[in-house]
Parts: sequence; C-alpha cells; structure tokens
Amino acid sequence: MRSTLLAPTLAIAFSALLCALALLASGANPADALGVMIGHVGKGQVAVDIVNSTAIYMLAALAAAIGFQMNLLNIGIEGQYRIGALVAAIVGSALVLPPVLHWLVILVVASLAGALWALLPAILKVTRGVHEVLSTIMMNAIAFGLAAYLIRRDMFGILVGNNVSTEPIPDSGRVPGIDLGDRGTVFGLVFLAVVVAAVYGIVMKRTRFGFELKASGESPTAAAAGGVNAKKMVVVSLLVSGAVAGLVGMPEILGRDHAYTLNFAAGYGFAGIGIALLGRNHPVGIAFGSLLWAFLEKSKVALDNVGVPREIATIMQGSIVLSVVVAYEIVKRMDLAAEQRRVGRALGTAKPAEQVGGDGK
Amino acid sequence: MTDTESEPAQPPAVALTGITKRFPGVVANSDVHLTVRAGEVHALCGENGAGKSTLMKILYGMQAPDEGTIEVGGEPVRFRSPAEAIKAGIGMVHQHFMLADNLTVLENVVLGAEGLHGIGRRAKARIRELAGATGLDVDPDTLVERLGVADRQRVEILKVLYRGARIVILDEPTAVLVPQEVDELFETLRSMRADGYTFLFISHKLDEVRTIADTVTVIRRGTTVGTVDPRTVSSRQLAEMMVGSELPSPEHRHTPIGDDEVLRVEGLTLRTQDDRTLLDSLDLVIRSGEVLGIAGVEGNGQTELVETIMGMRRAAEGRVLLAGKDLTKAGTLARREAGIGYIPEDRTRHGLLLTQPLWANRILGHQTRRPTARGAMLDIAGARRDTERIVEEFDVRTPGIEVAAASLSGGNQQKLVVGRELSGDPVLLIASHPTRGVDVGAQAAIWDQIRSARARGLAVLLVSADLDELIGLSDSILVMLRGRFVADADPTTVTPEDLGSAMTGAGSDRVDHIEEGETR
Amino acid sequence: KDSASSNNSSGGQNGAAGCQTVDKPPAASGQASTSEVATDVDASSLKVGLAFDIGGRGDASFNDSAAAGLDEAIAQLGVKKENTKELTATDQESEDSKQTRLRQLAREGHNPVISVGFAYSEATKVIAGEFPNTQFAVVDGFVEGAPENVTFLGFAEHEGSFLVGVIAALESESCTIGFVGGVNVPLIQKFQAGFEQGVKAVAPDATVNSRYITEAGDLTGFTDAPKGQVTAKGLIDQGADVVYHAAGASGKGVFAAAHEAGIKAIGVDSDQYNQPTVAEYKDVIISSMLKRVDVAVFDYIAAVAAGDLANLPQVFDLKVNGIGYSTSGDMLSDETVDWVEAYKQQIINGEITVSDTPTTS
Amino acid sequence: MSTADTGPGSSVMTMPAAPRRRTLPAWAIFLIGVVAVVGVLATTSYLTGKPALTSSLTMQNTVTLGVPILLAGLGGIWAERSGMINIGLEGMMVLGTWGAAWGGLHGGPWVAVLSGALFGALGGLLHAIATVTFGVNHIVSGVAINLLGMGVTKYLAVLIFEPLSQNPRDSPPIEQFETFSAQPLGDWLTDLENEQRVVISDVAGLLGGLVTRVSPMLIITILLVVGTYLVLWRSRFGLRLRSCGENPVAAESLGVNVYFHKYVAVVMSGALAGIGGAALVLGSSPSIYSEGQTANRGFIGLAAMIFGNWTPGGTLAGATLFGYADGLRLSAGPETVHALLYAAVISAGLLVIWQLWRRKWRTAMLAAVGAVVVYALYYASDELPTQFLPYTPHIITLVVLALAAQRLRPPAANGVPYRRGEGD
Ligand SMILES: Nc1ncnc2c1ncn2[C@@H]1O[C@H](COP(=O)(O)OP(=O)(O)OP(=O)(O)O)[C@@H](O)[C@H]1O
Ligand SMILES: Nc1ncnc2c1ncn2[C@@H]1O[C@H](COP(=O)(O)OP(=O)(O)OP(=O)(O)O)[C@@H](O)[C@H]1O
Ligand SMILES: [Mg+2]
Ligand SMILES: [Mg+2]
Repeated sequence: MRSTLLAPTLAIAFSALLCALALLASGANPADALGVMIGHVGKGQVAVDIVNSTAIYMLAALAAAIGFQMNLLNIGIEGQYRIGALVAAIVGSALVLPPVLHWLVILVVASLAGALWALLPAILKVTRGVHEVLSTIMMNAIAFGLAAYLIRRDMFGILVGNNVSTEPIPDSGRVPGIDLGDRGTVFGLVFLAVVVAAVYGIVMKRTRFGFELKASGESPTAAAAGGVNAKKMVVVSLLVSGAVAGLVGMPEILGRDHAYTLNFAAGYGFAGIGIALLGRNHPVGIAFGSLLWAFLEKSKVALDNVGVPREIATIMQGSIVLSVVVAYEIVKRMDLAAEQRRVGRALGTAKPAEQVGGDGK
Repeated sequence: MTDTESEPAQPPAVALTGITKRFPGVVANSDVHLTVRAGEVHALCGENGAGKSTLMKILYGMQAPDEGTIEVGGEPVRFRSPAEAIKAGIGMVHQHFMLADNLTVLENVVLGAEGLHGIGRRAKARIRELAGATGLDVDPDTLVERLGVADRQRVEILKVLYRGARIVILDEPTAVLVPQEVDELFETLRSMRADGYTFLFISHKLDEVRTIADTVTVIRRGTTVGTVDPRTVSSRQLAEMMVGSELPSPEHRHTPIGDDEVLRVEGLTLRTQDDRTLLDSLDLVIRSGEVLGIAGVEGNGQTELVETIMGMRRAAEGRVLLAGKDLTKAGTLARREAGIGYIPEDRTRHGLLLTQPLWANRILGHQTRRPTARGAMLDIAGARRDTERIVEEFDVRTPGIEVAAASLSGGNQQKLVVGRELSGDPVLLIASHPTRGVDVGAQAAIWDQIRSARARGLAVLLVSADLDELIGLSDSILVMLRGRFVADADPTTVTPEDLGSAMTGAGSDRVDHIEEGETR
Repeated sequence: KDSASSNNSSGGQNGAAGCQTVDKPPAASGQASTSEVATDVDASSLKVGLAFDIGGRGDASFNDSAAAGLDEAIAQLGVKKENTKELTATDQESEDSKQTRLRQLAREGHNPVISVGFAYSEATKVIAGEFPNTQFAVVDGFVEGAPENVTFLGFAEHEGSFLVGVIAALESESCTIGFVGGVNVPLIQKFQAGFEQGVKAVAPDATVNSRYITEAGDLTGFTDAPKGQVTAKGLIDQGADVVYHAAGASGKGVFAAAHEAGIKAIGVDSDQYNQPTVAEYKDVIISSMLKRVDVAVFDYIAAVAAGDLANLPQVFDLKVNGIGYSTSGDMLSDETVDWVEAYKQQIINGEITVSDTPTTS
Repeated sequence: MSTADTGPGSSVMTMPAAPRRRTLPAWAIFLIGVVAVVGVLATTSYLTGKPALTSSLTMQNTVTLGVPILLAGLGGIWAERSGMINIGLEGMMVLGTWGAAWGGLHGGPWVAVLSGALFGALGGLLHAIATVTFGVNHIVSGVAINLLGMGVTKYLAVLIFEPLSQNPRDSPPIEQFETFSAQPLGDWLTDLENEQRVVISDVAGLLGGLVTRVSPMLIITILLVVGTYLVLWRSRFGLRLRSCGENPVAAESLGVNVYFHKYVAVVMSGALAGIGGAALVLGSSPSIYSEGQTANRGFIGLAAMIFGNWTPGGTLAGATLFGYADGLRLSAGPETVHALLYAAVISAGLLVIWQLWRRKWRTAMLAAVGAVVVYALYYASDELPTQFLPYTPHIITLVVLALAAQRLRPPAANGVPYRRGEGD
C-alpha cells in the first residue's frame, strides 16, 4: 500500500522540482507557472477537455497494458488506432442503422480493424519469432500509408476546404455526450473507457484468461508447464490489445469530429505506453496516469498563454515517467527487503545466536 | 579435529576468521572460522542454505563480509571484487555454470583475464596447452552452447587454470556428473593437488567427500560446527554433524503394484528443427501404484521425454495414452486435466511464478479446475483455502500464503510445488528431480509424500540424477542414453555404480542385473 | 505559330536552347486592383489575437507571414502591440487544444481572433458560435456552415503557381521542369496543379515531373531538408533545370540541390530570395510564388477596424494582390516578366481559369 | 535473490546442439550478399530499362539517407550487446541534432560532430542511470528519454537558437564539411556508368556514388562501423562488454565490472545516436538544427540493427536498405520503385533454386508461389499507389524478417535486469 502511493508522490514532487529548475533557468517563476496550470483547469471547457482526453489516454494505456501483462511491447497502438478510426469512419458513414445499433457496429468495426492491424505482428511473432517491437514499428509506418491511400479522393476521401475527410457519419452513428453548457460536452464514450477499464480489471484479477496472461508474462516457462499455450496467448493478447487500440479514436470521432480528417490526432499510442507503465498496468493507476497526462497536455495551452515555454509540459511528462519508475523501483526494493525481514523473523532464521556452537578455528 | 597437523612453518593457504554475512532477514554466515592448508583438498559440507556458497563468494570477492577477516597465504586481504581475488591466486567454479552460451570456449576462458595472453592466437595456444589437464577436447572456437555438461564443467575448470589460480574453489562440481565423470574429475584434482594446487570442495554427497578430501569442515545454520578428518568419520557421522539429528534415507519399501495401466507411451520420437533425433522411438508403461525411475546423464533426453509427455514439446511420432485415453494431440492443460501432476526439474523456471503470492501459485496448472476455478472465473477464496491446506499438510514453512513465492527457501518452494501437483487427485505424477537442491529434512518429507501417494494407487514417473533416490523409490528403472532406453535395471539389486556405467554407455557388459535392450 | 522570344531563353526552338513555346500573349492591359480595403482606418482600439499553427512566429513560412501582417497593422493601423497576443500550436495536439486556444483569446477580449492554418477551421467554427460578437478569421481555412462572424482567408495558390510555371517554362533550357511538394495533401496539390498548367500553357511539350516527399498524414515532409534535397537531385538527374517547391522547410534542400547542380529554383510563400536561412543559395532563386498571408491578415484587421468585412475579397488571388510572384535579385529578363504579366492579366480577366487539382494522380 | 529467474545463469541444460557444419566467415557471407544484391539489381536494371536502380546518384542518396540511420543502429548495437535495450535512440538523436548545431555554431563541423556526440551521450547517461543504477525497465526509460529529448531540445532551441535565427524551430546555419571526390577514379567510373554496359555500368554506378562528393561524415561513419566491429569483437574491452549482454553474472564472477561496461555501452550508444543527429544536421543543406528533422530515424535505426542481427555489417545492410529504397522513391520516382517488384521476383527465383538445391521442397514451393504472385502484381500494374511507396523499406523489412527471423540472435541477457551480487 505504501509503495502504491509513496512512489508516485515522490516522483511527481521530484519532477516538479526538475521543471521548476528549468523554468527558473528560462526566467519564469515556477510558482506562477504552476498556478497558471492549475487555474487553467477551472477555465472554460478545460476541465471537460481533460476528462475527455483522460478517456482517450485510458483506452490507449489499457491497450498497452494488455500487452505488458504478458511482456509484449505493442508499439503498434499508434497504427492500430489510426486504422481503427479510419475504417470505422468509412464504414460508419456508409451505414444507415438505428442509433444504438449504429454505434455498436462502428465500435465493433473499429476494434476489428485495430485487431486486424495487430494480426500480422502476432502471426509473425508466433510462427517466425519476429520481435513485436520491430514488426509493430513497421506496421505503424505502413498504417500511415494505408490511411493516406484510403483517404484519397478517388477512394473514400472528400475535400472540405483544404482538408480531406471521410464522409461524415450520419446522426444515428453519433454518440451524444453530456452537455454541460459553458463547460463543454463530455464525450459519451468516456463511459466506454470506464467500462473497458473495469472489464480489464476484472479479467486480469478474476478470470482464468487474465491469470494465464499474467502467468505467461511473468514466466513463460512456468506458464507453459502449467498448461498455458504461450503462442495462443501471444496471438490473443496482441489481438485484444489491437482491438482496444482500435477504440482509441472513437470518442473523438463519434463524439465530436464525426469523420476522419487529415487533422486526426497522432501520438496517443506512445502516450498510452508511458501511461500504462506509470499506472503499473493497474486500471485505477492507469486512470490516474491518464488524468495526469491529460492535465499536462492541456496545460501546454495555458503555459503558452502566459508566455512560459510550453515545452516544459513535455519535459515534465518525460521526467515524471522516469522519476515515477525510479521511485517505484526504490520503493519496491525497500518493500522486498522488508518482506524478507518479515519472513526471516517469522521463520526464526534470523536468530543464529542459538545455533552458535562451532569450535573450528 | 586435526588442527595439530598444520606445520607452523608454512602459513595456511586460506584462513577465514569470524566471518559474518547478513542478508535481509537472513544471517547466511555467522562467525565462521575456516583454515585451509596449502596443497590440500578441503571439503565443506552442510545442508541447504547453510551458507557454504555465501562463504565461498566472500572468499572470492563477490560479496563483502559484514565482519571477519580473510588471510591468504598468511597475508590479510580484503577483496572488493573477484578481480582482486583472482589476482591473489583464487579461482572459483560456481555451483551454477557461469558460461555465456553465445560466446566461444576461447572467449569464455579469456574473459576477464585478457591481460595474460591477449584474446588471440597466444591465448588459443595456451588454452590448447591447458585443455589436456582437464580432459577437454574441443576447438577453442566452438560456441559453448554446443557443449555437453561435462565439457562445460571442464571449461569452468579451464577458466580457473588459465588464470593461474593456486587456490581453487569448487562449489558442488559433481552435482550434475555421473559416477564415471566424477572419477575423472577426481583424477584431475589429485594430479593437480600433486602439483601444489589447493582445493576448497563443496558437495552434499558425503561418500565423495570422503573419497577426495583431506579435511572436512561442516557448516550448520551459517556457522562452523567442526573440522574433521574424513578418514576417521563415517558418512553417517558427517551427516549427523550437518543436520544435528538423525539422517533419513531413501529405503525401498515395496507396496503392491496395481494392474491398471496408467501411462502407455509408444514409439515416442522427438526431433529438432534441424532434424536431429532427441527421443528415438521410446516405449514405456506405468501401472497404478508403480514408480518407474529414469536414470541418465543430464542431457540424454530425460528432460525432453518428460516435456513431451507433458505436451510441452510436440512429438514427431508416437502415442501417449493415459488410462487408455489417447493424449497424443492434447495440449499441456488437457493432459493436466486428464490427471497428470508434474513436478518440473527446475522449480523457479517451470514451477513457480516467483513474484506472485503462494495462493496464485496454487492456481497455476489448475486454472480450469476446482477448487481454484469455476468456469472461466477464478475461485480465489477456494485457492486460498486449498493453499492453507497444502501449507499445513506439507509443512511449508511460511509466514502466510500472501507472501511471494520468491521469499520462500528452496526446500519450502519445492514442498509447495509437490503439494500442488498432488492436489486434485492425479493418476500420474511426473517428478523430475523432485529433491534437487533441497535440504535433507524437506527431502525426507517429499519422499514420504510420494510414497504415500503411490500407496493410494498413484503411478509415478521419476527422473532423478540422485541415484540413491532413484534406487530407493523406484519399482523399476530405465536407463536413458542419447535419447534411447539402453538398459532396464532392478532397483532391489542394482548399485549406483552399475547404473552409472550403464548411463555413460560404458558398462553394458559389466553387470548381470542390468538387462540390455529397449524392453517394456 | 512559333513565336521567337528574346535573347533570354524562351526561344521557339527545340532542344537545348529551351522549350518550344506558344505565341506570346498580348501585353498586359488593365491593372490589378489592390484590395479595396481602406488603409487609413484607426485600429488602435482593437485587441488582436493570433493563433499560429505549429512553428509559430519566426518559422520563415506562412506563420511568419501572418505575423508580418500583424506587424504591419501595428505600424500602419495603430494597433497597439500590447493589445496583441500570439499563441502557437504544438505537435500532435488534439482538436480541443485548438478550441481552448481560440476560446482563451476570445475570452480575454481579443477581437478579431485570427488563426493560421486550415487545421483551425473546425475549431473556429465552434468557438465563433460561442462568441458571436467576436470576429474570427482562418488563414487557408474553410468549412461548411460556419457562423457569420467567421471569415475564411483563402488563397488562389494555383494562380500564383501558374505564373511561376510560366517563368519555369521560359527559363528552362532542357524543357524539363521539376516540382517538389512537401506532403501530398490538397493544399499542396493546388500548387502542383497551377504550376503544371502554367508550364504547359507556355510550352505544351514541356515535361513537368512532380514528386512529394511524404504522403498525407506524415507531416515530416515539410521538415525534412535532406529528403527535399534528394528529391530535387533526382528531378535534376532526370533533366530538370528549373525546380519549384512547395515543401516548407524541406525546400531548403531543394535550393541546395539546385545550387549544387547550378540550375534554377523557384521559392514559395514568401520572397525566399531575401530569406536569411537560404541566403547561401539565393543566386539560384529566380523567383518566388508569393502567398500574401501578410496582406490578408493586414487587410482583414483593417476591414474589422473599418467595420466592412463585406468588402474583403472572397479569395486572395492575383486580382487583389493576395497572390503574386517576386523578382528579387533581378534574375528574370524583361521579356520573361512581360510574358508573366500578360498571363497574369489573362487570369485576372478570367480568360484563363487555373485548375486547383492536378490532372495526374 | 533475484526474482526474475529467466536470466541465462539459470538456463536448464538439455541436449547439446550438434556441432554445426563449418560455415563461411562473416566477411565472406557479407561479400556474397553484396554480390548477390548487386547482381539482382543489375539484372533488374537491364531487363526493366531503369538505370536509376544502380546509378551513382542513387548510391549518393542511399548514403545521404542511410548514414544517420546507420549511426543510430550502431548506437543500438553498443547498448544491446551489453544487454541494455535502447528504445530512446530517437530522443538521443534529437539531442544530438541540437548539440551539433550548437557546437557547429561555435567551432565548425568537427566540433559539431563532437558536440552532437556529447549531447547524445548525455541522453545515454540518463538512460544508464535509470536502467543500470536504478534497474528501471529499459523500455520505460527509453520512452521517457524520447519525450525528454524532444522537450529539452525544443526548450533549448527557443532559449538559445531563436534569438539568433529569429526562428524557434531552426538554428542558424553552421559551417559544412568540405566534400571531396576521388577524382580520376570517379571520372573513370562515371564514364563506365554512362556506357550503359550490362553489370559493369551498374557496378561502376554504385561505386561511383560512393567516391564522388564524399563527405568526411561518410568516412567517420565507415570508421565507426569498422571501429565498432573491432572494438566489440576484436578487443578485450569488447569481449567484456558483450559478455555483459550474454551472461552478466558470469562476467561478474570473472572480475568484469558489469555496471561499468553497461554504463560505457549505453553512453557510447547515446553518443553514436548523437553523431547520427550531427550527420543529419551536417547532411542537410543548409546545415541547421530544425525541429522534427529526425523523423523517426532513431526507430528505423533500431529496426536496421535488429534486421542486421545485432552486427555492424548487418546493420550496415539494413540502413542501406532503408536509405536505398527511400532515396530511389524520392529521386527516381514511382516507376523505378515499381521495378523493385521485378527484383523481388528475381530474388524469389534465386531462393527457389537455392531451396531446391537444399532439398527444402516446402520452402521452395512457397518461394515459387511468392514469385508468381509478385510477378503478377508487377505485370498487372505500371505503378504502385504512391501512398505506399514511402513504406517500401518497411514492407521489405517485414518480408525479410518473415523469411529469416529465426536466424536472428539477440544477446541472451538483452533487457534482463541485473544487480551486482544477486546472481547465483
Ligand atoms: N543475495 C542474497 N540475498 C539474500 N539472501 C541470500 C543471498 N544469497 C544467499 N542468501 C541466503 O543465505 C543463506 C545461505 O545461502 P548459500 O547459498 O550460501 O547456501 P548453501 O550452503 O550454498 O546452500 P546450497 O547447498 O543450497 O548451495 C540462504 O538462506 C540464502 O537464502
Ligand atoms: N517436416 C516438417 N514438419 C513440420 N514443420 C517443418 C518441417 N520441415 C520444415 N518445417 C518448418 O517449415 C519452416 C521452413 O523450413 P526450412 O527449415 O526448410 O526453412 P529454411 O530453409 O531453414 O529457412 P529458414 O530457416 O530461414 O526459415 C520452418 O519453420 C520449419 O520448422
Ligand atoms: Mg550453495
Ligand atoms: Mg530453418
């Protein structure tokens, strides 16, 4: 318990210190900057934006966490969510269905497309032993190519001003949000992220599947001896990871943009990897990590507004990840030593004095 | 106690005084005193976790003592790293091989000692020169991964010789060797002793100790119990010094073998990707209440046999039937569900999830069955309850079932694994080296559990490198060599030496109570 | 039918002497009207907010050009410097960050709020709805259904590109001409389309090879000078002796390649002959296609101050001097300038319609 | 008491592998590979009438685009051979670009290279502190360093460069290296190339590209490739370093200071990535730092390293592939890239013959089917959709990996946490 709270607290304090130094170096007042970042949350729709972004980051981080649970590094989330979003936008705009059904179909299509984009790396890994980092880096690049191809005007793209977009998704496919008036609109699919996180939490903790996933992650050899089919787990976890990744773009597309455009945001995949590690692959940890990440991301605008270099927020993201993991590591070592001490005490092995009796010299 | 023999004129090769080493929660060494004369083979005995390896690592500079002093050749020294110990003429062959598979023999040997003869032609020449002394006959440019166990052992000794060490620590060098290989090793040691080398020799096998050692020091619970002359004590006395109580042993107790055929293996063949044959058309049958022992030098296919029967490797040909049911195409989980329990040879790699709590380890391999699971959901309460039962029944010494498996000592880890594998009423237990590396008390407990399960009708396939254990527990023994069964021995009459001969392929014509062939 | 031209280069002969050209069009008649916006208005009461695209002020590209327009307004229209605010977008930011930025500017009382780059179109539409009394403008932007208070400052890049296409055709000896686009998106395709049409108008047999550094979605094509250089070298290797680029910062590499091979190059957006970062290569920059974002921004501010947005041009094109070409360095002969002016007049008069989509691909 | 016991020290011994047939030395395989590739390209160039496939310009472009990737890949080798995964190469490379521009402003191109190396090395040092000293997961640390690299660089660019260049994204231009050409040789090769004789002109073209307008950066890179090989495979220090990546506990038991070697390796890795950044700066014209200029080259470098089986020669091949395919697309255009399909058909044909000769019927069959499919694609189309062309090297990499990944051999203890005195 101590480790779960102590480590992040230490780490955030430490990275805040680092950034304060950087701010001082550039002649800004760290306290003011922090004040601006926090004050910013109360302004306009920023709070709602943070909530919306949190949901998106959560989905990306959950996708990454599913891979991490079994020691797979799915760098391909970036490509998977792009393909998921694009294919879902294309299919969603072509369909006419009653509202709820329409959303569900779009979400399923997005997941399938994301999973499909993870399929090749999964197959290459289990049949040919290709490292997933390498294959997913390649697939990310190729995803850009496919996206550029599909959005060509002779394919599925239409021209809107200087922008290219897919056909807009009809109203029945748009997921309504919670309108908070001046405060903005919370995406309806924020709840999707919550549901995915809850399902993830339960599956990991309570089900055979989660157990097998974690077991293969911790020790592939022990898992194999315990009857876990490692190859199957690799394929399944990469596909599930890809499926969740496919959903990453959905809150924005179904809740706000209603089409895939050239402006479609990039970078959620890499953020997701960082957040999953920050949250220790735990759903609650991921939720808080996403919140922190979203807060930092949104504060870039606020910092820029008061003339503070907004790169500070990026530096802060990097240094928080680094210091959190370092802090975790330190606290883990402390905990392990404490546990060994406890075991030692309980078993009495730490009391050699009664045994002393040797005379050898 | 033979202190008087040391001549005052010559200082001892090594003198350890008052060594204490604490680990978190454990005192590994506590006020240890040890004196090793120059030119002797000094054996170190003690039960698991007594602190032998730790003491040697301290002498070798790998760990720093919390208290105490070290003298080498009469000079007080303080090693901060192995490099300094090596400089002082100390070399160490570790309990676990310390070799990099993907480097060549040459590279493994010269690593860290590049200053002596470089890493090129001169070094190669020097290695060729020394190889003879160790009996190693391979090209120095061979990758170590291509070497067998005995050759790896030789490379380890070569590493020590190459550095010009005069004091050589051998930490359980014989654990993985068959009797003939042990004899060869001892030959090497004797001739080197004649050349003036000093040895510190660790072994659990007390007869070996009495064969080779000039002096024996016994360690118990991290401290020296005494130093004795091996010629004047019996193995039993030694053992009692180590344990502090009477020594149990694997005696053979016959129980009737049932008629039901539990496991039938027919024509089992396993090949590697590049088409080498690892298992060559093996047949065997085990009936209920029967223990079938498999003897063999490590690396002759026992691991592969067990893993193929468990479905962890895919057989190229052959069938595996459990109680008449064909499992040839089944996966590991299906085989477990059909009633096979599996004690793997390496519990930390194949048996346990080290960072998970004990109850989670109870679930492994039983994730589809009661009481640890219900449908697709885990039954965590059930798993907890049953873990408590195992802890109770198998005397697993732990402060609770929430601690990580890594916190348990090896023997207790092994008891947990055995308890788990005997849960859920298996009809067949596959036990690979079930007592390897566990201390005497735990060993006896594990033997008892296997015996009583057998009495209830369990069939057991036992693979062990401990020939006494094999002979003591088995109803019949098959000897494996290069992926085939080469002999069939009767445990009531066979001796470890006979078995050893058969295992190396040397003794096929020497013993009458070993029947040739691939029967059964 | 062949019309001989001057000593310059654009003779009517084939081969190394230059391209076979069509008849020289009649000399320019009529005048380009400058924008009708009054410049004697007093804008001292305006608070102007400027939201840049990635890069911001100083990027030596269209952000900088927009900034120049604001500076001009400060100098000429009496806008007070302290009443202006500039904010800049970050890489990979999401749509809501753009909205927050605009909202921030609007809330602080900036009016007008000008954003730079088509990526702001959608965000501006949303925020303009929230602040009906604030005037908004989007450089390069367009989106359907925007409220009244949004002005899209669009440009006829293809018209300017047509003119530099004329220059290229006249200046080429080999009659092979190259075009390097940064990223294959509709905006840059406008440049390609106009350029190709311009070349063909003068020299129907000329070859124009067009290449893009990256495809839609991969914005690195605008920042990768080495790849710009490689691309231009390839075009030069295939015979091009005039190259035109619309590749942002990658264009530096295009100039470098032209410089190295001793051929001619045409710049884009601003008068690159005078740009410090490429000063080394200025001797090959015979002209630049000018996209007068500064003019548009200035005119827009003036129009807001004067309260007559109605008179602002729909599109900043040749007619209103929103688009043009530069002659800095005096590397164009009078003859060439005559040709260009003649075509310019034809376009202004509507005798030539320049297409904004390339015929190929 | 190490918890992750998957380390090499605990590997279970099973049957030893059979002694391998004597294989050719690495350099011979490398040479045969080069000859085969040149042969295939020359044949394709001849049959499809696309001289650009083997022109000297293509070679020059390959060098321009390949060098930064190669340097990043070399950095990857250093780190991973010592057992440290370095996914932070991109961030270190970005630091290198800033450092190079900054150093170059003050002291010219040589200082730029040094300063790029220094800044990259600082990134490496941070990675080493996090992973070696604190035992942080290597990937996490790498991700963080990528973020930090970009954040810090942008921050510094605004702080230092903007006042000079009036541009927050660019530095002022720095002095470039003088290039030189091996003249008589270069001319002779150019003549040969222009004669368009089969094979000879192709070889002349490729060689010509290597010897004309040579930048000292290329020489530095080649020296670093050779140097990496010599240091890691032919020196005492290299042996120790590699042993840390194979079995750190064994290395420790022989007196090797594992922490020290890992530190050196990771810092060196950062330095090489930083030199890669410098190569990018110096290879741009004008030579400036410019935001976003690395464009994922660090990741591609990592890919080239894995492609190259963690060896300098292989990484050279991987980087060449990326540089070649990208350069060909940009400079020769889509039709020429299309001709690469033809090269693929020829390669597949050769593979069929080779597999038939080895009596691997199944593989031969698969290769034959592949050849037919690719040929059909080639025949049916004039051009590939341009949208996919930038990703040609990525697709080739996937195909090559699918065929050969089983031969890849990462260092045994790569990415495995190591703590002094905790092995057994
Ligand atoms: N690095 C370490 N950290 C914590 N505890 C340790 C460490 N190394 C050894 N120990 C503990 O110290 C005690 C002595 O261990 P050591 O390895 O010396 O035993 P040993 O006598 O060699 O036993 P074995 O016969 O099994 O080899 C054990 O309780 C062990 O768990
Ligand atoms: N008889 C077989 N049964 C099952 N699988 C086989 C058999 N023969 C080959 N394979 C599998 O087919 C694949 C290709 O086999 P092969 O060994 O012929 O390829 P190769 O030429 O060695 O190529 P590479 O090793 O580069 O993949 C391998 O994955 C191999 O395991
Ligand atoms: Mg030991
Ligand atoms: Mg093969």
